[in-house]
Amino acid sequence: SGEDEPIKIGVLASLSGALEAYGKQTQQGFDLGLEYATDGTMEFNGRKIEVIYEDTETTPDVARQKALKLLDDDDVDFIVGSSSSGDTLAVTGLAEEYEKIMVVEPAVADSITGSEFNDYLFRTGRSSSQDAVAAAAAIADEGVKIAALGPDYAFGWDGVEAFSNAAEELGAEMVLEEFVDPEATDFTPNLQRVIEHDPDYLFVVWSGANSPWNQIVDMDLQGRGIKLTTGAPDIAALKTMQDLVGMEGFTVYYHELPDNEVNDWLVEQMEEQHGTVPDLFTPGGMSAALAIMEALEQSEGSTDANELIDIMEGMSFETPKGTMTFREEDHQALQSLYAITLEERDGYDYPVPTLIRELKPEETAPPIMNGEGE
Amino acid sequence: MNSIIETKDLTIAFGGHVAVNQVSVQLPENQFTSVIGPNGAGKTTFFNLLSGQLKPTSGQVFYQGKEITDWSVVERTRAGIGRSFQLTNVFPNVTVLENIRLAIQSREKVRFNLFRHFKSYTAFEEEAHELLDIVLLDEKAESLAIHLSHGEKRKLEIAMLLALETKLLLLDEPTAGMSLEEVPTILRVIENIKKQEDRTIVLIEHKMEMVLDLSDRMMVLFNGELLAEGTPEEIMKNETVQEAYLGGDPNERVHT
Amino acid sequence: MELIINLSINGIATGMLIFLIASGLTLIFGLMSVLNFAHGGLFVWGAYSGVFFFSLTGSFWIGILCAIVTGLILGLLTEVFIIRPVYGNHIRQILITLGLMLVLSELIKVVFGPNVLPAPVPDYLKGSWLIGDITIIKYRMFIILVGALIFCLMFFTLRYSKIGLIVRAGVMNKEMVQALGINIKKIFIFVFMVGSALAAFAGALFAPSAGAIYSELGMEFGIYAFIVVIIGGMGSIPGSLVAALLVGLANTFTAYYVPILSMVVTMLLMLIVLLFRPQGLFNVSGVSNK
Amino acid sequence: MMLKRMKLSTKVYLLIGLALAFLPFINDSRWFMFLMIQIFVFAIFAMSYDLLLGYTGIVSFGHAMFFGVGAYSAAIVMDRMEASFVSFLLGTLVAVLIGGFISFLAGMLTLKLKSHYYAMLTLALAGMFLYIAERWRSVTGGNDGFTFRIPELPGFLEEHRNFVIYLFCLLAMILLFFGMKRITESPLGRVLVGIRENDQRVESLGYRIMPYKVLISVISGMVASLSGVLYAISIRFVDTSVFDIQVTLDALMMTIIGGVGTLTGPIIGSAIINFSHHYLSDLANIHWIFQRWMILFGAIFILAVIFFPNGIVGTIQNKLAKRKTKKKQYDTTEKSLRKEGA
Amino acid sequence: MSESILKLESINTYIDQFHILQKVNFEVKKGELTVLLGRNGAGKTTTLRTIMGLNPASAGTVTFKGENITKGAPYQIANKGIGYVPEDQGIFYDLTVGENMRVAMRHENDETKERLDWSLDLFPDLKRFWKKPAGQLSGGQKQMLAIARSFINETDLILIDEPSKGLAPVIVEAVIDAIEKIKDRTTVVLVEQNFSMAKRLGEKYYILDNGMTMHHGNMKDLEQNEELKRKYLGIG
Ligand SMILES: Nc1ncnc2c1ncn2[C@@H]1O[C@H](COP(=O)(O)OP(=O)(O)OP(=O)(O)O)[C@@H](O)[C@H]1O
Ligand SMILES: Nc1ncnc2c1ncn2[C@@H]1O[C@H](COP(=O)(O)OP(=O)(O)OP(=O)(O)O)[C@@H](O)[C@H]1O
Ligand SMILES: [Mg+2]
Ligand SMILES: [Mg+2]
Repeated sequence: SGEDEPIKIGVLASLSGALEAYGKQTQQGFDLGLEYATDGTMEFNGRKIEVIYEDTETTPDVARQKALKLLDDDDVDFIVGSSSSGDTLAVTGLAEEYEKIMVVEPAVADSITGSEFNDYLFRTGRSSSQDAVAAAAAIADEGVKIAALGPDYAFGWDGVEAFSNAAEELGAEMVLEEFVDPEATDFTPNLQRVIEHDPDYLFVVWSGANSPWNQIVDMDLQGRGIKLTTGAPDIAALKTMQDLVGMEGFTVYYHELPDNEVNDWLVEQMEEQHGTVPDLFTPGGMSAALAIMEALEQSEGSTDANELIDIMEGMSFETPKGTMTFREEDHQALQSLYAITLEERDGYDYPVPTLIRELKPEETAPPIMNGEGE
Repeated sequence: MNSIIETKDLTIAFGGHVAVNQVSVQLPENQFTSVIGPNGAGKTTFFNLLSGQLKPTSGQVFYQGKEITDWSVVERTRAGIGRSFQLTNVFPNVTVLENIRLAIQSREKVRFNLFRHFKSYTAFEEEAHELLDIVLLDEKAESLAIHLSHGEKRKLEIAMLLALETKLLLLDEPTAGMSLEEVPTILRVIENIKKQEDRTIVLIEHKMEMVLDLSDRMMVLFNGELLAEGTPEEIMKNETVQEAYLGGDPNERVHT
Repeated sequence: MELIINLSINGIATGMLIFLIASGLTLIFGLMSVLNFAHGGLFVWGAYSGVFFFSLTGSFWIGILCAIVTGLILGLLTEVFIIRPVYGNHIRQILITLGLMLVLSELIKVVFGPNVLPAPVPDYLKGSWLIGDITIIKYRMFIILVGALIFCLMFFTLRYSKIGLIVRAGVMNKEMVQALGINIKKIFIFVFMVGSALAAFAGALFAPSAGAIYSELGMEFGIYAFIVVIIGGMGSIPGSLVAALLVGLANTFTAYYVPILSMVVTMLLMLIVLLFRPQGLFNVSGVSNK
Repeated sequence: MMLKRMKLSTKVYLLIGLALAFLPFINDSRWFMFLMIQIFVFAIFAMSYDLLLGYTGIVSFGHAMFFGVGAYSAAIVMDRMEASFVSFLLGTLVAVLIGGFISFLAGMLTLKLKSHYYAMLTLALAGMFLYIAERWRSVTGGNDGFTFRIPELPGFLEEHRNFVIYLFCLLAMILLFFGMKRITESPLGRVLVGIRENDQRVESLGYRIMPYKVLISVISGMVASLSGVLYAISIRFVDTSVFDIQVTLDALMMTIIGGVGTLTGPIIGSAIINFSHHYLSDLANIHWIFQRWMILFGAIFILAVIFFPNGIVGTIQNKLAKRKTKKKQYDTTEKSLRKEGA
Repeated sequence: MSESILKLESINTYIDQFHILQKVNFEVKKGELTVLLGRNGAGKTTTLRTIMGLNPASAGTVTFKGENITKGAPYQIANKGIGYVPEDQGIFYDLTVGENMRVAMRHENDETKERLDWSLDLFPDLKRFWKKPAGQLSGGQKQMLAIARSFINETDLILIDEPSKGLAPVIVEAVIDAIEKIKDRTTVVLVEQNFSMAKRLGEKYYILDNGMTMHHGNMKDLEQNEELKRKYLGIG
């Protein structure tokens, strides 16, 4: 594209429906990311940067339709998205077809950088197995007995499997892998089984609104000497974990945890512009924007995908979560995650994730699953 | 004389209530038989057993010498047993014409044909109009059946039965609710069928004059049992029948 | 043994929750024969207003009361503006109530925001009793009690008053009921409001037991409620109770013993019941015998 | 006279079809074509649903199972085989056969039941399929789904492949429309209407009910599964959402909005729902209220039922019919008055 | 001359777009049994339904006991003291016979009980099948139920659409007796095709044709008038 034509970026996110909250976080983060990178000018070397948001409604066919609109009609140079793995997978093929870079954020399915991988995909979001590796790193140790609980579908299976592998590598013993109907209202029978296996830790992979926390407390797992661990979710969901104070686990992001300039700026701007703090997926949105801007910087404004691929493979860039690096083999951004404990704090209506230690990018690097590594 | 339909110890019980009890009759071919009896005597139920709507608790039904006890409604209809219903039972949201056409189509065995337009069977349509003419309903041919008045629905009911051209016609109170003016027409229709070869009619009716006028034979059901059977004369002489069914002083009786 | 008791208590509690949701639908779908797909929407509204007023006033009971009032108001509006034009026409009912369902669950987000909302248990119902190896969660016992109470109330009202009869008669032949001097419109409004209030009430009770609520809850539970009403036998209160308990227990026990089936057990149960007893477990005319 | 009118309507349909074929020359953006393709695909699906709902009176909550089976069968076959024309044909064939087979089994199992019960049973069956698709990951890719390639087209066609797919779906819709129209207007279709109106009466006219119901649900299942194939091809990705109850509900809504028991209804319904879906959600940038476009979407349903009680096509048809009978009624009153006067 | 209890003045009724009743005039005097006659589709049933408010008139007035009830809702009209037996019997199929009766009862007191006992004596079959779902009754028994149900409340006027339809002669006799008995207490309007029954019970007649009132007068006169009978009733 020409010298003074705008650079166009299309962002796909769930702006309505069940994942609306996540989609909006991505959106705010992305806007702020551009603002940060351009010092508020929203221009790159004098070229305007234009962002077009499209709502996927968390439905694959809508996602694809919107992606087509972005790629074909709006002729975007980059595409970013999306809030659910299904939506993302319905679109990844188009990135290849149109030869445009797609920055995947925050969909977690391993297959995006695994079996369904193509060269045009770069993921700034963390993958399921990164989560799992982080979770294992947070608690697993020689001789520790662990039970895992997850929802009974791909997300849960992958998460638990990756976790088990990582934990066992660290010398822990997996005593039970328990899967629950994701729409169940009653988790007690599953918890009953957990109790019977008498582990030291119960690792929970969960996502979605109806959660098992209440019943874990009701069944008095702590009292029976079973410690709970999980990934801390967004703030809205943290509010439902009131009773889990003291729990150890990990998180992808909580605004107090990272210690770097970008994050400070983000927290400040969120407060100023939106009157809140950044949430779970806000930094992800920002990271996606920063990755794109960094790539443009290095390509000197060229949006040619093949050129960009060469640049982005192995590219490091600063984000609110510190430095991220796109791994060459599968384009997964290696990034920090955080081992935390939930603490009660005055003035907060949710348990606050407090840093135990930062899990460094190398530590949480997931296995390469697209066959490139062999 | 051959019997077209025959029952042996035909019985049906609903819970504890025996609605038809050990009825054994032979209905002769090409004759007009009427079934009378008080309300709840089991007449309609008896029809339901003959036409297959109900399966007997015990006993058998024979049609032209063959046992058909286990046959379904469809099989019996196809074999030539047709009936009309006491409570009007038509296809409400299609036109009157279509109601009849559907019956003709079944008779002509055009059932599973997928590839022709139904309107290409013009003969069916013509015949349907003729039948409607016979029962004085042709001007309503294009109305939806649900828009008919009660008496008009009764006529449609009869026309549908006629369209099937079955050997055996079971008529359940065909003229109930039909206007005085039109009863004679319907009677004429019935009489016409009666005259045709190869048609056997069984009629349930409470209008005694009509019954006496038309019937070759009569059977009387009472409390589910066969109380009497014979020619109209014989039946009218039967004291029990007089008392149980007709009631009161015969001179003061309501006639139609 | 302890295990069985544990599982049974939890199964019954789950069943009772489902019964509470289904009880409103038993009136609206079972008796009034309205295919109300927005039932789950009323349930969610009950849950949200219960939680909202609980946190506003600090009283769980005021929360419940407000949920019931919400249910009554929404029920009234729904009956008058949405359901009245479509009585007796199931197909149109499906479309219009699905439309309403969209509106209701989306409005939740407008009013309460798109995030999940934490729903606390009141302090005095928090925690559990431990008797040997048996864990009895207090809130679940509470739900069982409330469920039993609602069941008795509904069962005896329908048994000894004429209202159940009139509603069923009204569904079969609305004109005739009116010609008998009964203002069936008023009665339908009333029953519909009660049914909606029950749904909202169930929502308010459900929220604390789940710990968190979100606007999409409705569809899921709406379908549960339909399943229960159908396998219980349309319009039968004891049927709904038995079916709900069956669903609850089946879920709990399969989740423990055959976890692989736990996602489909409700559907399987419905499949089996309907294949062997197409009219549902209970006969409808059992509701009101006098 | 009847025949002439028939021909006229056929002509009109064909003309509209032809116009649609030229639409991409006016608006050639791909997302628009994709939107149109979705309309065609769901129109086919909704028509197959209407065959059950409108013409036979069967309410199914599990129609998504055929759609999903079609999408998965085609996707799996094409994914496993070399992307060639043969694999495409084979995929379609397999999809339709499996769809037909499953609807045959499901029909035999469930069609004896009455309305609500049948609806719930089909819901349960569709739930089973969703479950299997989620579980059987080695084949279906589970919840995340998988992408696949479709065969390249020969020669210059490859450059216009989206246009070709567009035409293909349009053609499929037109052919299936006429095919199903013929079915509903055949003698068999009349029997179906009889079954819908009064099934027990149909038996005493000598029609067996079950074979008709099973046959029509097999046809409907096959068509639905074909629409699933087209869906999979159009998005080149398949995941478990194809078995979602929402898919069935979409078909139901399209059918009702357009008009139950009219095959044009589902097509119009599909167009309306897809368009309003698209444009309403697109308006989000204009005013905050459109962020909550689902409220408007729901309101459309409510208003549609109140103002178009029989669906759009149904209401129009009624209006036309009314005008005709009114005239007739007037004639007869005139006549009788004159008779009276004489 | 006794006072008029019900009066229809140039009533026009539409069902959907169909103009069914065209300027129907109809008057019932208190205590006089009036019979509505006419061929199928003449509009007899529609007339009764218009009175009940089930097919409200679009023009004209219906006056009952001096009160304009044209626009009343059916239940209001019923509560003013009109009983109705529809031609399709209007019974509630899934309810038992007893429940059918109970739904109809306006009050559940001794007086109602008396009336109930009286109707059950009239139709012993109903007593026998008290707990049976009404849908399982025979055709005639359903008719009995419909008639009995209309007797259960205190009414000033009862509209009966073809009471004799489907009833055995002996029951027809009983119904005639019953109507004769209640005639003293309430006014009855009959639609009847059974002319001998109409003749025996009726004092006044109205003949409808094509949605219009053709003739009316004393039943006695109609019996003499062979021409009328032939023209509209097909008898004579
Ligand atoms: N499906 C059924 N279930 C239970 N009882 C039934 C059923 N069908 C009929 N009966 C009973 O069987 C008896 C006979 O009924 P049926 O309809 O045969 O009488 P009928 O002779 O036709 O009377 P009518 O002249 O009044 O029509 C009645 O007492 C009726 O209640
Ligand atoms: N729902 C309806 N929609 C349209 N037309 C109707 C409807 N109901 C009745 N009609 C028509 O109105 C006219 C009068 O009907 P009505 O039922 O009043 O006749 P009736 O005198 O009671 O006849 P019958 O002796 O057959 O019962 C008939 O021509 C009928 O076709
Ligand atoms: Mg009978
Ligand atoms: Mg009438």
